[in-house]
Amino acid sequence: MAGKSNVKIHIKTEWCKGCVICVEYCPTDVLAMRNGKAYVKDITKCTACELCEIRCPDFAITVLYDKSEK
Amino acid sequence: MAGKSNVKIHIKTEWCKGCVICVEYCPTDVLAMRNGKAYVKDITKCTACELCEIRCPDFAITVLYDKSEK
Amino acid sequence: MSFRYEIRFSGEGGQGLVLAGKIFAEAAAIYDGLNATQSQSYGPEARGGSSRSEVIVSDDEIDYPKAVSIDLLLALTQEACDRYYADVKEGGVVIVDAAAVQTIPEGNFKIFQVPIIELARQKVGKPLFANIVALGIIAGIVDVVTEDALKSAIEARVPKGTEEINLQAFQVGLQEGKKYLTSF
Amino acid sequence: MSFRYEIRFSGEGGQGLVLAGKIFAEAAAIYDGLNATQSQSYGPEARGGSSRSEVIVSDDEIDYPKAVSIDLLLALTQEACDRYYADVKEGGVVIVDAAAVQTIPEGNFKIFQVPIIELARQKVGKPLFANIVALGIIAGIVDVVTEDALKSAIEARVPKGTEEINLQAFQVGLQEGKKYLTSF
Amino acid sequence: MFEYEKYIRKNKFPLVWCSGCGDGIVLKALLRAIDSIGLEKENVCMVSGIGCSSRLTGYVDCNTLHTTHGRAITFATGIKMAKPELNVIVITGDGDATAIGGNHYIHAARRNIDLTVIIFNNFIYGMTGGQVSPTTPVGMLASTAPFGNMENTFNISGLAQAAGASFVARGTVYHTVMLEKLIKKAILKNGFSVVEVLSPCPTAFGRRNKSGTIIDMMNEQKDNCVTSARAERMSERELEGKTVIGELVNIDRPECSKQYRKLIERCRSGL
Amino acid sequence: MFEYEKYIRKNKFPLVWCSGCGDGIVLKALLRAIDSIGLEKENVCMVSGIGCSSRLTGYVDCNTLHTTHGRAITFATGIKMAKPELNVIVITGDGDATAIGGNHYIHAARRNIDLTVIIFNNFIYGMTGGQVSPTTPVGMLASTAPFGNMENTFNISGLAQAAGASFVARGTVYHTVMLEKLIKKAILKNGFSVVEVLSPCPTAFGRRNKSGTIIDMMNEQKDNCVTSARAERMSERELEGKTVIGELVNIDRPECSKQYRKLIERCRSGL
Amino acid sequence: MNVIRVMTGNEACAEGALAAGLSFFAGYPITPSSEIAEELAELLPCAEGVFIQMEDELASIGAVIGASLTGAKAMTATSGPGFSLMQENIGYAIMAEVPCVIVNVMRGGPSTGLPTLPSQGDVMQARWGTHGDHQIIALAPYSVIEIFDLTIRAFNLAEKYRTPVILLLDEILAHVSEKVVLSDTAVRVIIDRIIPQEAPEAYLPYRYTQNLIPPMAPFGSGYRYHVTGLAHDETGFPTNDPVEIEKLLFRLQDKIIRNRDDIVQVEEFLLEDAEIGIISYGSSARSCRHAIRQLRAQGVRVGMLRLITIWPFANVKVEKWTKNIGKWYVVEMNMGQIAREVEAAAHGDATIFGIRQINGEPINPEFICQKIKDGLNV
Amino acid sequence: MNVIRVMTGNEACAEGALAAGLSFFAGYPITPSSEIAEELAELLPCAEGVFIQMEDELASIGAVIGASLTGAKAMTATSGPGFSLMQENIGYAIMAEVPCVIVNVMRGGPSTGLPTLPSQGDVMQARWGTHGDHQIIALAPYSVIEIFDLTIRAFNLAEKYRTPVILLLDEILAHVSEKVVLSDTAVRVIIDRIIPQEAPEAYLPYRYTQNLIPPMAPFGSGYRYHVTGLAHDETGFPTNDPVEIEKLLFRLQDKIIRNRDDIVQVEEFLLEDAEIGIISYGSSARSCRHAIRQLRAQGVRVGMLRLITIWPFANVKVEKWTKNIGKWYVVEMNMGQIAREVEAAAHGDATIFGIRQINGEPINPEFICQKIKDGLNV
Ligand SMILES: Cc1ncc(C[n+]2csc(CCOP(=O)(O)OP(=O)(O)O)c2C)c(N)n1
Ligand SMILES: Cc1ncc(C[n+]2csc(CCOP(=O)(O)OP(=O)(O)O)c2C)c(N)n1
Ligand code: SF4
Ligand code: SF4
Ligand code: SF4
Ligand code: SF4
Ligand code: SF4
Ligand code: SF4
Ligand SMILES: [Mg+2]
Ligand SMILES: [Mg+2]
Repeated sequence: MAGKSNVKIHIKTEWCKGCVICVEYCPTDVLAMRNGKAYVKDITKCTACELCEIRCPDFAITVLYDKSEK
Repeated sequence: MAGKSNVKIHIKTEWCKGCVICVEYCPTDVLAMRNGKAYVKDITKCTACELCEIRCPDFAITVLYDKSEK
Repeated sequence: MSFRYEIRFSGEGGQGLVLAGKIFAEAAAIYDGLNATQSQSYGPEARGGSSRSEVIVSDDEIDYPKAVSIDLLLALTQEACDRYYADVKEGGVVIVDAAAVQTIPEGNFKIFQVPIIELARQKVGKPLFANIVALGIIAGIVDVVTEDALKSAIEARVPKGTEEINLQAFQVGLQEGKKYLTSF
Repeated sequence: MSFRYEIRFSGEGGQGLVLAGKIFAEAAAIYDGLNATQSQSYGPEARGGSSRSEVIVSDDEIDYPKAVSIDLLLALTQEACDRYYADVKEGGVVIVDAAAVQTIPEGNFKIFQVPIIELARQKVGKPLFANIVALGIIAGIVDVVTEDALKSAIEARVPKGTEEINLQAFQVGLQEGKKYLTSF
Repeated sequence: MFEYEKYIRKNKFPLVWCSGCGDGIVLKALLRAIDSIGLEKENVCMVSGIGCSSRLTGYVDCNTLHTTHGRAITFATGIKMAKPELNVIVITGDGDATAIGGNHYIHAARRNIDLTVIIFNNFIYGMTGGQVSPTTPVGMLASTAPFGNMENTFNISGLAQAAGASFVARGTVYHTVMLEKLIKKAILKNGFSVVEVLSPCPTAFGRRNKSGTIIDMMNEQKDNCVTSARAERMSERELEGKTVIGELVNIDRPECSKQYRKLIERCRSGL
Repeated sequence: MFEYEKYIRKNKFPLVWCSGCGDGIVLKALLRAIDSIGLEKENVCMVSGIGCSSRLTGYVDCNTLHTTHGRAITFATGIKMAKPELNVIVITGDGDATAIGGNHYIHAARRNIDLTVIIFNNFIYGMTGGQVSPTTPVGMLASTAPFGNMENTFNISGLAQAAGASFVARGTVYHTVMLEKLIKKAILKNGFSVVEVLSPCPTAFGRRNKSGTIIDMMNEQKDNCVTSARAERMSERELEGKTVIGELVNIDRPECSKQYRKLIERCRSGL
Repeated sequence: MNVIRVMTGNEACAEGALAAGLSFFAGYPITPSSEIAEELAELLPCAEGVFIQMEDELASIGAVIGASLTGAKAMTATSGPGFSLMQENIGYAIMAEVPCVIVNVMRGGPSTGLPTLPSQGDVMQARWGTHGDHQIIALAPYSVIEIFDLTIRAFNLAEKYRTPVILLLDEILAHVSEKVVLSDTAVRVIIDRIIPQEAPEAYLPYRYTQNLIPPMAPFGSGYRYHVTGLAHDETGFPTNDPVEIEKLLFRLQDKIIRNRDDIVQVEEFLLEDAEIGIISYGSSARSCRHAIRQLRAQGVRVGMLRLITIWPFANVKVEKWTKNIGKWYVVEMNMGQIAREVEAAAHGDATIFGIRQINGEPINPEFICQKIKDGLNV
Repeated sequence: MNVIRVMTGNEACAEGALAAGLSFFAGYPITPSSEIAEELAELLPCAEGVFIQMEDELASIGAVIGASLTGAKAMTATSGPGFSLMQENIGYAIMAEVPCVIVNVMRGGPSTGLPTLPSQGDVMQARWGTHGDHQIIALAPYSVIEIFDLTIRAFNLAEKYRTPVILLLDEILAHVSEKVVLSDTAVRVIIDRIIPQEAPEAYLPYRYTQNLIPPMAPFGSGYRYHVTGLAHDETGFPTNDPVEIEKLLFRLQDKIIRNRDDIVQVEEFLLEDAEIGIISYGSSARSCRHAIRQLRAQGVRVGMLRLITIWPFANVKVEKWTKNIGKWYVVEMNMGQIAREVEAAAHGDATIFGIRQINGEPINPEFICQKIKDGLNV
């Protein structure tokens, strides 16, 4: 599945507790872990589905994109 | 209905509080009230059904009879 | 010195003795401009059993609101009479129901045997009014609170619609009481 | 006079510092015949956050069981180091994880930068064993409790089946520590 | 004639309750049930809270415990767990069991501990003079509901069932013989058992609500109750306004004190 | 992207909860639900008890009240009765709501007072380090159930229903979108509403019970839950071992605070 | 205009509360306090206030605190067993500084004790019943009219000092009917809580103001803040910082202690020329007045320091008077709870005797006279 | 044989209870007491005893009293908030004379306060927390081994005097690990309750025996009797007779007070030659010992009267020592709860200073030294 253009994922590492939930439930394998924190491995695959944002317990992920494009 | 012979009704007036339950629920009108206490008006009608005894809240009525006769 | 008059209404639960006490206290306090307290005691068991209600009337502040030496005892049952007569002070007044109290206590007090309950039944219609009849009797016998004050207090306290019959009960008592008139 | 030696193990929740403290205390108390107390402090928030565990060893009764002037501080995180180094007494010992603690505190104490977590990872297999490695390092550097006592305490305390690997971790630390050998 | 004297503390009589109070009728049914099972008085322990109904324990010649308001079930739980061989019967009122004691009630049901709880439901706080209770029907008067109760009520039996009770039944003082049988079944049941008894309070409830005499109140029970057996064959509409009496729940689940004995066994045998 | 920042107290972050604790996911669903209704923060009052989950109130920028263990519903009742125009949301744990707070839970349901109670059910006492709770499944380990829990458990939702709640639902942190919708419905419902959220505790429950990571625990939710809609079409046997999620009860009954306002009206107009 | 009425203490308490502005009552019935609830069940809805009977006392005090946080003047009433159950949340109200009034109509204890009989056995419990260090205000009226007045005062103090205030009645006062003269025109002092003047953004709910009492914003008035029973800083959020903890706990103490002069009231009854002093309170003080009049008629110069405020204790007055008069009797319906306090405050300056009665009977004035006369001969 | 172990105070409490014969524990978790329950959850079933976690603290103390009535030695453990909730039924246990042990591991209060931090703020609550006049026994150990010993003693006193006994620990003692030497062979005194010797028909459950403590028959042992929290006579049935009430309440008081000598324990630490005295207890006393050693090393002659029994208060000892030494410091982690008692007991014979700390930190010995040294210069 091709990702959306214009998507940005912002990860607030100070708040991330490394639970891996976002990584696990991202349908397109965009995210990964490094030093106990989540990071964006490959933004191009991101569909802006927001599943990572919605399930991150620590308010550490924000999915930013231009809604008009959706 | 004819009563049983050999029936005795004992009313402990010190315990009777005059609630009238026994009088009301005696099927054969054996009991009545006098000076706020129950008394045996007509023992001959008594069938020894024990309904008065079983419902007297104050343990004031005892129905005595020879069971062998029943 | 100021006066302090102590009345104990006694009998059994359901005879309206607390109400009688309250009416007496209100008569004194509201309509006669005196001070008054009324209190009752609860038996060990909340339900039924003997009941007592005390009124203290005074023209001064009433500190201790319980009876210390009783001026007037009303007893509507034998049990109440037996239990309380000893607290009546010398020269006090004891009013008993003539039918209910058969054993008359002995002591240094005036005793009045009045068929209170019977009067209520016969002349007012229901033994239930014995408490108001008793108020009348007391008003007739002793002069602590005015008749008018008692009437006003009765009118104000009894359930709406029953004022007439209660006032009648009071009158019945009053007339009976006056027969035994004494002075305060 | 009697001696009193105070050690504070510090780092973050999950690094097993309370266990390390308990093992140290048991080594001293049960196997070396000394007195020892161990205590820990809970952060404002129960979950995560910094963690500290204190051991006091003495040949006399230990009255006050909390550190008053620390002889040895172990710090496995920068935060813990920053927070606690000031409590170390003059001439005391500070052992920090070489990787985690980048900003080295200054003060009148001996400081040892040891790659504790790295040693645990590389030579024992898991960073989890850093606490036991640290016990070895301490045993190597200071002479408060005997090696044998620590080994016995480790054997008795760690989960069944993990005795071997824990003792190995201790040895790894011990050897490293001895490089820095000092005298007590 | 039943020999009540065998089970009562005669010197404490006459009973403290008002004339016509239903509680004495329940007491008698309870004694007959105990007798019919053949329980030894030594092995019966009755635990009550505070309230008119809770004064019952003073009259029964067994191990009796009059506790604090709402807590009878907690004391009973301690007794049963510590000495499971005792038959523990809890005597409680609607307020005692379901207002202040509601939590213990549902937790004992959840644990399914082998207690028999007899709730004297008079729809009011009798002892304290007629305040509203969680079972006072909507619209009825109480000293603290002078404009009529406007709070919804508990279904005492339904609550026990939802919480996990093994046996639940409802009886009335009119249906005295049935009551005895329900209590008997409840005592015999291995698990948490409840018998809710509708026991009229002519004084604190009846007088204020113009329910008439105790006879009127008992007649109302006669006219208004249907047995659970019959209720099953009735439609929702037919059941409206009716009170279902009889056995309501009877299921088997692991019992708490026995489960614990098993654990002790397990520990003892080192498993 | 949802603007959580509008509703949170950012300077209190990061959250106190453990890595992977489900509670943060519930918090987010709750904020979205509030936003979607369009509630003003001034008019929202969140009341919690004591427990990990109850720390939630500290993070939400509205009127927040962190009370005592088990009593949140009582404080909330006072708030709602005194100021019915506030939207009162209770945040509570399985222990807080159903162990120590069980009585208030059933009474608020009985009164049908318009509170929204969100129960964070992690099947354990998280805050105090993993003691057994009334919802800990039989056989599971807890620090005070070292041989496995042997007490029967509460059905939190069933209890609310039996006590008289208007709206009852169950959600999980895995089913995040559904959770938001259930919370929204609960808030909008005029009456006592409960949302039981299965919110895994990887620390105090998971570790001891070898439940794996939070991912394993959430996957278990994914695999094991069926919606109430689907459950209706399933047999008892098919449902065994499954957890039903979604809306469970939705009925209309008189609401307590509004009934009281009516009484005030009645008194005012002298009727 | 004056209205003359005969009313009971419990009625006076209910009416006093309404006069003070009560708009929320939550309670659970218990003898001998139930009539307060019963009165208010009838009167509150007509005054647009809320009456609710809760499932127990734990819930009652919880609801009262919740209601108070919305700005309502809130009260509950109970007796010993219920008062014990309220202790945890009384501590919460102290810690979170939520004004409310708790009436405890004392009956005989311990435990279920003597439900229908009077006592003054909960005086020390009122001071120390909840866990942790704290201060409390407790008042003890001695007549029906004083119940009316002190109920108003209890609300005033609660609102002024942001704290729960305990009103200690006893069974005698609760149930005695007495003449009261209520004036319509007399200006009654009614104190309301201070609400914040600053903008919501600037509001610190537990600010260290000069007078130690932070203004309190009602929930729902636009000030969004956090309230907790945990130790907290000025913002209201939890803290474990020793400095903040100490600041908080000292402020909670000092806001009461530094205002002792405002809070503590006593009545000095015929003390000026007295050679023997009595300390008493509540209905026992009535027995004492009766006894004092009698003793004075017999030439014994007795006077009384009557405690109107029980807590904080009237140390200053007691110290002063025990320096002046060497012999004191502390008269109370308990085993000497206030006598202990007097002992401590007297620092050995006077001899203190207790006249105690715990048998469920009111203290007979004669008994007091006798004790004091017996003491004259020694 | 001696067994040397390192254990925490909470562990020592659990093991001490088992050594005393504990066979029933009911509790509800709360920091910092939970480990007592956790230990016993594991150990009790193996000792054929019962552990049950109840739904709350009200239920816990209820179950404990119920179990004790069957003859079990029963205990519960809690901390401040839970202790507040138990107050009603503690009064019941006092009134009905049911032996049991209640452990309160003190943490910072009031209210939820400081759940993980130590304090000694519940000392007065232990004395006065429940309604009505009563006496209580409370013990305060200061080391892990003393926790073990005093837990046994708490059971012994409870059983001997048919009364609840409160064991006051604090967060420091609960969680500190310390070396303890347990002797297998040393004879431990274990006291069991006296059971009736007479036939069931002759049994009076509340008989006025010479020693004031009626023998107690376990439920189910053939003695059928009635237990109530109402005032009762010797038969155990309720009474409103003033004479009987007074007899009962005085017996309940006297059985404790007349046995003060048996119950009250203190440790006199370096007092003989002291010029300055310290009074302290629990973990604060450890800070004091540390400080005393330090001060003595500097030539300051300080000693300590350590309270082991907190209630009944060690009046006699305090009176004696405050006559001998003129300057006293009362050191405690609260706002001076025991200092007040010392003040009252000293009758002005000595000057009493409080050294108090309420910020959640243990009292640093250095702080004590400083305060005392500061005092030397004035
Ligand atoms: C803690 C506590 N709160 C309140 C009371 C007062 N009280 C005694 S009995 C009772 C209610 C009794 O009602 P219920 O349980 O229905 O019993 P009933 O008298 O109707 O049989 C109350 C509120 C008390 N004794 N203890
Ligand atoms: C009266 C009282 N008893 C006990 C406690 C200790 N305590 C705090 S939170 C808690 C249980 C929390 O469990 P739960 O409600 O399920 O919340 P969770 O932490 O799991 O979210 C307990 C027992 C307390 N604070 N107050
Ligand atoms: S928005 Fe969806 S696709 Fe993109 S990173 Fe998040 S979960 Fe993956
Ligand atoms: S879900 Fe959130 S907290 Fe967890 S790893 Fe991803 S960003 Fe970090
Ligand atoms: S036994 Fe039956 S018939 Fe005889 S008096 Fe009693 S009720 Fe009537
Ligand atoms: S039922 Fe019993 S108490 Fe009632 S009138 Fe008959 S005998 Fe008397
Ligand atoms: S008040 Fe009601 S419940 Fe109580 S004894 Fe009287 S009739 Fe029975
Ligand atoms: S202990 Fe459990 S419930 Fe508490 S924060 Fe951690 S994961 Fe969440
Ligand atoms: Mg009832
Ligand atoms: Mg939980």
